[in-house]
Amino acid sequence: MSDTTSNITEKPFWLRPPWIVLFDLIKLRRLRPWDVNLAQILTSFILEMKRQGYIDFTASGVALLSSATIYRMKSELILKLQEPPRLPRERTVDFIPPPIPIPFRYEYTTTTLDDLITALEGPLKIEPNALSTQYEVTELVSPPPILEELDAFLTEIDQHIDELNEKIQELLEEEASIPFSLLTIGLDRLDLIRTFLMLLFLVSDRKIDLIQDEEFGEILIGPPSGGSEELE
Amino acid sequence: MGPHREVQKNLSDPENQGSGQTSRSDKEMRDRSLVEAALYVTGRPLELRTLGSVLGTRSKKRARSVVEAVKQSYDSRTGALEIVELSDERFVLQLKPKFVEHVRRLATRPLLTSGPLRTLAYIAYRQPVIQSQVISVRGSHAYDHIRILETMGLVENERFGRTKLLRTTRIFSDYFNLSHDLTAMKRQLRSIFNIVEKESSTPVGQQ
Amino acid sequence: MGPHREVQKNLSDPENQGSGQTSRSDKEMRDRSLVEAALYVTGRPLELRTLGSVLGTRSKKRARSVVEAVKQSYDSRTGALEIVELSDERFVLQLKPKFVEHVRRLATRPLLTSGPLRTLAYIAYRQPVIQSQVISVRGSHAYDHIRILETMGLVENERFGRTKLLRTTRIFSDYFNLSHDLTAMKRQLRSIFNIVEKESSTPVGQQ
Repeated sequence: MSDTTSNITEKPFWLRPPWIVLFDLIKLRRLRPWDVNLAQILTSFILEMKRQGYIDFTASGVALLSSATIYRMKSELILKLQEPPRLPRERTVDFIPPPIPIPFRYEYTTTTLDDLITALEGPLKIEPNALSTQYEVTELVSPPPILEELDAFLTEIDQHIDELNEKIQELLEEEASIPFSLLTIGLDRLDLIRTFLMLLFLVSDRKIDLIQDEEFGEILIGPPSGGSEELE
Repeated sequence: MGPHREVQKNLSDPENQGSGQTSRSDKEMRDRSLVEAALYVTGRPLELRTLGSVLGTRSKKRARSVVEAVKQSYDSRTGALEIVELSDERFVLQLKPKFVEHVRRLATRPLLTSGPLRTLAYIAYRQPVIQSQVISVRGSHAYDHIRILETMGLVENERFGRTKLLRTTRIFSDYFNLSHDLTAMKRQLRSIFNIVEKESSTPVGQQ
Repeated sequence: MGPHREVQKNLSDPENQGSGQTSRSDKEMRDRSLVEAALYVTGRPLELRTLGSVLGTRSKKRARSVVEAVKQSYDSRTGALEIVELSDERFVLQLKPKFVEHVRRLATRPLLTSGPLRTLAYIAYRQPVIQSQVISVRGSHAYDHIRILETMGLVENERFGRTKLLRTTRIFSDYFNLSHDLTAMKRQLRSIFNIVEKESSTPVGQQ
């Protein structure tokens, strides 16, 4: 707000901070999406427009596009499994016992030269293949980075989803429903988000159902409800 | 690994040298050597029964008398090694802890520095404990510590959702002659920590 | 709580117990214990220079006189352990060969689990080998393996541009009784490997 008065009056209000972030399309791609609090910016954008007494649909459209882009950037980062910035770390304070002095005990180890030779067999068998693939890979034109990232994520996520599903089905044998919080004890923020994303996959595969009675209330995980519609 | 071949002398049997000894005491010396050999080779606490099996006896009393003789001979030497009797009649041969620091860098098997030792102490004290809790108390270095502790077989993990539940192993219990029962062990640990804390007023180096 | 008490007790300096001894012989006893500790902890042949470094001396002569005193005390005990001098002035503490058979069955711990052992075997066979080659043959777990192998002193690295060149150490050679000379060692490995390869037609399980 320290711009000169003449400038302020000429420019529409949204070309000033904090709204400018949605309108500088060149910078948009370069910003850290975690730094943008979309809800707050959009709410104040609407309020400001109302206050000034007119609606500019072009500006609203651009704001919509930019918000969508930022959301997309956030989900891409999560897909790439990039850690969102941590909240200032609260280092848990707990009693840390003094280190225990461990005596050393020599142990006669049983590995012989024969074992070493036997162990050689596997690597040597794989070697020709492993080395030639490596060279093939480096000679190939690499796919666009986003595809690689998605591929890596998707191959891995299938496995994680299966594991999660197995665990849930096991728990559902004993309980009618499981609170989401039970699945996430001790998880950090990123793992929590990942777990939630995986639950959404499971819902869309109709492996489970999610129930949330009140806004911000506990999410319950239950078996898929027979003929019910897909969750919204 | 086989024994290294000696380049010079001394391959002759030492037991044949003391010609004045009776055959009974020859047997006794041999028994002691067998027990010493068993303790050396295993590097873990052995029960009297196991020691007896090496001696070819089922008598725990006889096994005890032999291992106690070996222990005494170690005590009287004031060398770097000691034989310690643990509860439930188990015996172990080990380096006296005060020498560990001096030779740590030579050991082929990784020895724990005080950072991992603290993490270990914390896990032991709070177990079963979620890995993320250990990390938030001990800092992100603790990931490395946990990996080392697992490699050494002192700590084991169990998947718990996407994180890990950590606990100490029987190997850990054996090192300190702690109970294999979790509740009893934690009680024992508490009193050990009190002793250690009182005795070492100066803090040991940080991780 | 037996062992821990024991540990506490032993933290007091045993050298102060023999009140009749002069301080010179206290130092001598301590030196002997340090050498004994070094030999015990490594379980492999140590050079006089290494023993000297534990004693804080560069004098090979002094190191020799201490280790020979320890050797003598072992010889006079007629126990299961012995200190043997190997060629090129190296000393090793080991189980006397005649006892190995009696207690071999009690030893159960391998030097390494199968994953790291395969990585070690591969490095030994192809050394000096670029780390990235080891990774592409053994998979990304091999980063951990290499770290363990380096910590154990079985493998060492040298920077080679942006990657690392890996090779086995003398500790490795000593453990498997292989030549210290790289070319000779690889010849040894190759010939043993070829023999085994011919004899066993069935493949061994995967990692």
